[in-house]
Amino acid sequence: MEWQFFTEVLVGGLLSGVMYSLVAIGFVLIYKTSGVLNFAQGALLLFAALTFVSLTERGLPGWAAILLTLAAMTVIGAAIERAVLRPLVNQPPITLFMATLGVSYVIEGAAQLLWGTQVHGLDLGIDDLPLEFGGVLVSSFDLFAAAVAGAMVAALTLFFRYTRIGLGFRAVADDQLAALAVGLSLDRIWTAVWTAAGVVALVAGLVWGARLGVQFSLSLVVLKALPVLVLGGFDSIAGAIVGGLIVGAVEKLAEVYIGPFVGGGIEGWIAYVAALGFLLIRPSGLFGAKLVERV
Amino acid sequence: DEQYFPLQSYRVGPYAAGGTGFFGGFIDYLTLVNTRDGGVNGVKLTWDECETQYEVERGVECYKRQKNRPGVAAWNPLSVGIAYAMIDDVGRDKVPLITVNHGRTDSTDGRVFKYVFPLLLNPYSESSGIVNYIGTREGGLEKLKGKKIVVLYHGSPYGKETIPIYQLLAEKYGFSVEQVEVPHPGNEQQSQWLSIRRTKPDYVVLRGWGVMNPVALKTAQKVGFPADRIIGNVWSNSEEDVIPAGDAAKGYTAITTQASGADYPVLQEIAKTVYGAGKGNLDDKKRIGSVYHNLGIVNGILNVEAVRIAQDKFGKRTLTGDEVRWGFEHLRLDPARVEALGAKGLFHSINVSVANHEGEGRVTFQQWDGAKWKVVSDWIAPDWALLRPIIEKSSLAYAAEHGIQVRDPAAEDASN
Amino acid sequence: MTDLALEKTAAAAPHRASPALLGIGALLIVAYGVLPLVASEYLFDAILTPFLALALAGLGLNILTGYAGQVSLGSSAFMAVGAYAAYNLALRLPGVPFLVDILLAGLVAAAVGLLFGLPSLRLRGFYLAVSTLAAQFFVQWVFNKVGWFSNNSPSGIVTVPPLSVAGLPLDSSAGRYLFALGVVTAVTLAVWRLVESPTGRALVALRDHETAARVIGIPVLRVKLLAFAVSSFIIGVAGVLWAFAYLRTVEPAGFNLDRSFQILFIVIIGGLASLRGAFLGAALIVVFPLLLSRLGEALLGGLFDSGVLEMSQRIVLGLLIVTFLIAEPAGLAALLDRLWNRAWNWISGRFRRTG
Amino acid sequence: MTIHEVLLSLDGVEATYNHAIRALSGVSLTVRTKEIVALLGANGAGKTTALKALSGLLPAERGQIAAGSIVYDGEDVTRRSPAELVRAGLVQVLEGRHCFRSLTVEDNLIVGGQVRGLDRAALRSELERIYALFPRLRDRRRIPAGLTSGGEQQMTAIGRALMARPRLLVLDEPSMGLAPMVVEGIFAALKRLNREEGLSILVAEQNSTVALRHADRASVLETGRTVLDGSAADLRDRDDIKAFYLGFGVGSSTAAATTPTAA
Amino acid sequence: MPAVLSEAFVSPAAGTVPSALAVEALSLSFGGVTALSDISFAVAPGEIRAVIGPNGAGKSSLLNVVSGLYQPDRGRVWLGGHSFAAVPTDRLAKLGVSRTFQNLALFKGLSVLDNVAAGLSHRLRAGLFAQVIGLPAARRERAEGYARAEELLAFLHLDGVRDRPAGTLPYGMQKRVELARALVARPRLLLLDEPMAGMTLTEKRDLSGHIRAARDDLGTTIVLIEHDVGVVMGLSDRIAVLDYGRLIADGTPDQIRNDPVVIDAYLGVAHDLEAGEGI
Ligand SMILES: Nc1ncnc2c1ncn2[C@@H]1O[C@H](COP(=O)(O)OP(=O)(O)OP(=O)(O)O)[C@@H](O)[C@H]1O
Ligand SMILES: Nc1ncnc2c1ncn2[C@@H]1O[C@H](COP(=O)(O)OP(=O)(O)OP(=O)(O)O)[C@@H](O)[C@H]1O
Ligand SMILES: [Mg+2]
Ligand SMILES: [Mg+2]
Repeated sequence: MEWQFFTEVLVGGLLSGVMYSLVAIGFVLIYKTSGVLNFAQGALLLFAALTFVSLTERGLPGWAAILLTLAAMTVIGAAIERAVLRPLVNQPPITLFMATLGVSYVIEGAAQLLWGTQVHGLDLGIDDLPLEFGGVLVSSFDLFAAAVAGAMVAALTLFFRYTRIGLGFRAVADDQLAALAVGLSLDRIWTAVWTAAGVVALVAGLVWGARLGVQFSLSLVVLKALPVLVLGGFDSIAGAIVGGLIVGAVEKLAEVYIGPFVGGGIEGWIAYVAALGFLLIRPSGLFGAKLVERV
Repeated sequence: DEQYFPLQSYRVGPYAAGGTGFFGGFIDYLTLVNTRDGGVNGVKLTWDECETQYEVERGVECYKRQKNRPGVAAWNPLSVGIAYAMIDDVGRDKVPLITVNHGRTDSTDGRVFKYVFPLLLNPYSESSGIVNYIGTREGGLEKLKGKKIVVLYHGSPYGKETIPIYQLLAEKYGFSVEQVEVPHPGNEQQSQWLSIRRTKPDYVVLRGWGVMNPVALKTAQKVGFPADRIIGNVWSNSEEDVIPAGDAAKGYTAITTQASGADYPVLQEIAKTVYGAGKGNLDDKKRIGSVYHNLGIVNGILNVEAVRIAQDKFGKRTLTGDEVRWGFEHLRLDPARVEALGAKGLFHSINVSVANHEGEGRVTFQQWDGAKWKVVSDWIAPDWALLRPIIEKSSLAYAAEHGIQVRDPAAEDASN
Repeated sequence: MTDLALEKTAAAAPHRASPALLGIGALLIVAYGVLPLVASEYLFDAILTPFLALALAGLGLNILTGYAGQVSLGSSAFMAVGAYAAYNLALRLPGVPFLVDILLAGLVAAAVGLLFGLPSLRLRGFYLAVSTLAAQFFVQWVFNKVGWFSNNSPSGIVTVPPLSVAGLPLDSSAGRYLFALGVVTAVTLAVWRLVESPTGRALVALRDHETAARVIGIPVLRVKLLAFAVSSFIIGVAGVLWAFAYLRTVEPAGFNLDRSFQILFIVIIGGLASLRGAFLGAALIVVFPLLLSRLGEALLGGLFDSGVLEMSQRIVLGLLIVTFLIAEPAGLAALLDRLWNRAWNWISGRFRRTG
Repeated sequence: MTIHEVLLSLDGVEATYNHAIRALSGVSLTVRTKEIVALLGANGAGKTTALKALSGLLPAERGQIAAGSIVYDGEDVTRRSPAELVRAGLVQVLEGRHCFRSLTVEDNLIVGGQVRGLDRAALRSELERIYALFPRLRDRRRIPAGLTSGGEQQMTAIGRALMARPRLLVLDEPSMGLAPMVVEGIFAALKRLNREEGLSILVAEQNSTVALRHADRASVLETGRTVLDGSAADLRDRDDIKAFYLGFGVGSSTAAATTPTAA
Repeated sequence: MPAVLSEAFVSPAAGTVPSALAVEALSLSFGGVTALSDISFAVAPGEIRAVIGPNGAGKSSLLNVVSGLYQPDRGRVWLGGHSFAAVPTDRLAKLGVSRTFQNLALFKGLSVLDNVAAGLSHRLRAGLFAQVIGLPAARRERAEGYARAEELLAFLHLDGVRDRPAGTLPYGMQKRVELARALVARPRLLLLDEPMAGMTLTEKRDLSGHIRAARDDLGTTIVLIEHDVGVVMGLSDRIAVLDYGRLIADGTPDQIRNDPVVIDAYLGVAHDLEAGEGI
């Protein structure tokens, strides 16, 4: 019985972890091309989900709503490139980080101004009924989310593996001035990547929105993604998945088996502490690029 | 003459849904009184809003700004944190501070907290009301013996506040209680619910906040825990808490001090007079009669009636805050008066006194049927005999710590 | 050799020192002499006191992030530590003078900061930044969880005792402002001495080139930890001001991630590695939203409800952050310097022509 | 594409950093097709700033062109992005190497060729061309560029620029940190490209001996101003000019500087 | 002081005086790349020793080993009478060793004066408290540090830019600031990695003078990596030549100039003081 429960917690944890990965991937995309932690990812997520839901609530069919939302994410991506990234090219990461914070205010404000502050339900038509495998309960919705995440990672990995664009991305993240000097079109790369991050945000926003309801708190799921990022490495898509699995499992197991001894509620920080402990052994995460420095 | 209600509202941020509903209802009622009656005995009601985003510092800033306008009747922040930060100031400025359905439990003892009013319900009587309701469902309080109840609470001071009282109630009625924390904001509850599934409790009491509620309901469904055995507390009882959970919320039951629905005469009037004239405060008319909106309306009734009662004593003019405080301390609305106000069934009655700033409010329970809330219980009273001593112990300790002279209710009533 | 050109720019520098001193003097006179007499309660409680507390927190974080180059996203945790430590010291050691409490509270915060600074010995950049969130969430959790810290108050929110120093009650708005001002002046002076000292130089050296710093004999590990400790000390003291001089209540939720970002924001918008920057940034962060909301209300209040106004303000604030960063990534301090230089050149140009 | 005889011309260019620090106050120079021009000047004379200005990189350093015009291939460069300029054949080797540190040496070169969208085979042969020029790089091609030696990084940076097959190659102190034989090799190779493929070259150099030996013409900057513009042969041969502008030979400022050679 | 020094570590120029720096059988490789292979040589006190060699020969790696930034796979380093398998970088300055870097390693945000004064960091005695309060000892220490730094600025003609942030100086000047930072501590051993890269002839000439003066006035031993053969020949007492991590020659400038192996590997044919002809 006990092992069954353990398995259940473990599986539940792994599957929640995949949900974190969904969010983390958006961060990875941006980090890979600008070396910056994009704090607006949460706001993008909120904006995407809110736009989609509000459009469907106004009677649009699902596919049209998706298309319109995608268009909106493209516009946002292009706008961010033009108004924020281009003028701040070659600035230190901390400045860009702060700028993304500013961007997140704008997007959050715009989302709520546009669509209001109501809480919306979102039904993707996927039942969340428990499936039982040998006495272990597994949520069908979580399996669906895992499949979505898997598909997304596969697509992105293939993209990076089989196009030379990936190399350009890394070059941009490494040294923006040199990237300009060799003729990489930072504007195009950034627009593309931010749009892609917007698409990832839409997917993550829909999956999370189906679970939390579409509301302001949606933007807080990024806090779950950050330990995943440091654990997997900021610039690794595979890291986002593996990191998510580890974080999810650690978090749930700790809450269930350690929580009761310290009063519970440790999920909020245990992932960070675990990630920290891990970083002390590998300072750039599981799959993150190592810092290259010599004198 | 004007009577001014400063509103430290929040329409942005994580708790915007509650804020728009509550302050919308409050404003709608004030508007109704102004348009229908020309104010309270000719004294016009005014208000303005100051956005706090539910943040304490912003609430403080609003307080300092808004208090300078003359004719302040009462403060209604709808935020524990802001209320705490104002307690000193309202005492000095002598204006009542209304914390309907929430706030500092021991401020129920008006002998110590002269200007603070946790009207309708404080966290302790809420907990007691929930246990009493479970008792009635089981067929009597004595049937609680041997039952197992899990309290799933939000990882914040608000969530933790009732831990001791549930412990006490468990001892008294012989059920076992396990209290499980969900870390803020509560968007992940897998482990908590798996533990609950293992514990196999008879009931889960949901003491949630914001996004934690729909997630709890969804996760419960995921682990196969039936929704009708989950009992929500007063901040887990709104449409916003259940709609995002979809079908998972069907059958979920929650406490309330005021029924939802728009069938009550006062709401009909608001819909007609206020919204009909395009002066309604809610953007979305569908939300008329929702839980937060109705709470705002009830809060409006209580404020207005307190002013009215005070006017009876002090004259039909702009009152000082202290005079309004007197009105609140004599706020007695029996069911007949409630009916006269067009709110029969919307809330039960209230009976505030110097010693009791809560007002013995009764609660009822409503169940979500997938589209709306349906009342499923009578009006239930909390266990005052159990609670009052604990409250007094705490308030007297506060008085000692802050050098406050405890008032003597008998003497006060005699002097008035 | 272009030394000639260089000398010209260098020569302009000494002129600027005296106006700066004059400016500081004038500010101090206004802060100590004029404001207490003329300011309203609103000005004290809603603007000046929170400004002072946040500026101090910014100053503290600036040592760590601006000078030593270690980004921290968990600074409000140390504010919380300072606030709760001072509360408990005042509660449990009633005989100890409050000024000593503050000092001790700062030291407690420094100790906690030191602990959470240990990872910095190995981590860099955003890896370190995200790791500091561990402090943020852990500390908040502890204060939530352990009732002892809030004297077992059922709601977890505590109300601090009235402020008095050396028997002198400072419980009025002006009194609390003056108290905060005194603390901030003293700490700022000390910080100024610190950053001008060889140790301050070592902090910057560490930030700019760790290897070179090690080679020239700067004890890198010690200096890094020192930065964490000093920074946490100051942020802890800021937390004491926040709790005792400003809000007068303490709850863990008041020291959340948003507050940490707010402080970081102060430092970056104000100007990294600049003392003035912390004050300018805090002024912007405290005053600007108020200004915006008052303005919005006055202009558009009749047309829109407060929610719409608030969201528009959020957008404006976001745009402003970005605009400032673009105009001058080095912050308001540098921006002002530049404007001042331009004005100075213009004035001196005028003067020379006419004189 | 029309062939302009004057490939690049700067006219009275003034530039500032951060709207405050004036770095250039009147730089004029021209590069004609198939010409090698040397840009000379002391430390801080403004060579780097001028080169960044003409390849559109100044904004990225928070610099501004305050006055004057820069025309490349008949078009104003300020109206084109650096990427467009690279595609139009103007490629710069930055001062201080600026390799992509975490990319391997070979990836650095590949990124350099990316603007041309080469297929696999063409890419290979281009790489071979670079490796032939810098055999050292072939050994190091799998090492992150950031870990290679200073000279290897400099070779990587130059190789990366050559991968783009520029029409006008702009070099900022290419000889820095390179062994003398390598410097000779590079200049010989550049000269060959210049002769055989008509590559135009603008090179800023401290090592004026080498630069003057290979250049057709030279411009000398002093405190952000062009003070001399003439044929390299003149500069090479006329000792008075050399002494005055470039500090050759007699009349040095410090006594200690008259170090006797050990020979 | 080590009791016995093998013959190889005794500078031939100075008879039997113990060496200021000696390396013994150093080997270092990175993955497949051999950066140093079995290198041994010694530098006599007061000597100016150049290290030359093709790009990637291992010159910088050698200095990095001597300053403890790299750990050799095998071999030892003798510094000021102590022998180390791995030189402790933290104690380097106290051992009287300072260095400059091939790629600039200035503190960009600090003023030129502070950069130079930072070179004295290892000497500081006063604690944080003393510095903040301004106790007399701390004040004296600080003033002395700045006085010394100012001297050096004057010496290297940097006084015109003393208050500028070092990061905004042109390249060549930054190199000079770095030299000043290394010199300010009056090191017993000074390691210079291409100090003259990116300088004009005049500047190189000046700098050569300064380096020589440092040796003459302070008796500093200097190890110098430089690609400008003219400068190297003119300045150094002895020259070590590395190629592919091996020491292929070690001798006086004349010996090196005519060594066919060196000509082959590094100098090129008939190389005749090409770059530094003015010196
Ligand atoms: N990023 C910058 N910010 C401010 N000033 C700068 C910046 N870069 C260069 N300068 C200034 O511009 C002037 C010209 O510098 P530049 O680098 O163009 O000279 P240079 O001729 O290339 O010198 P070097 O030969 O040393 O490389 C110098 O006074 C320098 O201090
Ligand atoms: N940290 C490292 N990781 C990997 N390889 C390295 C590292 N450091 C040096 N190397 C390799 O070791 C070899 C020697 O490098 P080193 O920097 O010592 O050369 P150098 O003689 O200084 O050359 P240059 O004159 O070009 O500066 C080079 O091939 C370099 O790629
Ligand atoms: Mg230059
Ligand atoms: Mg080297």
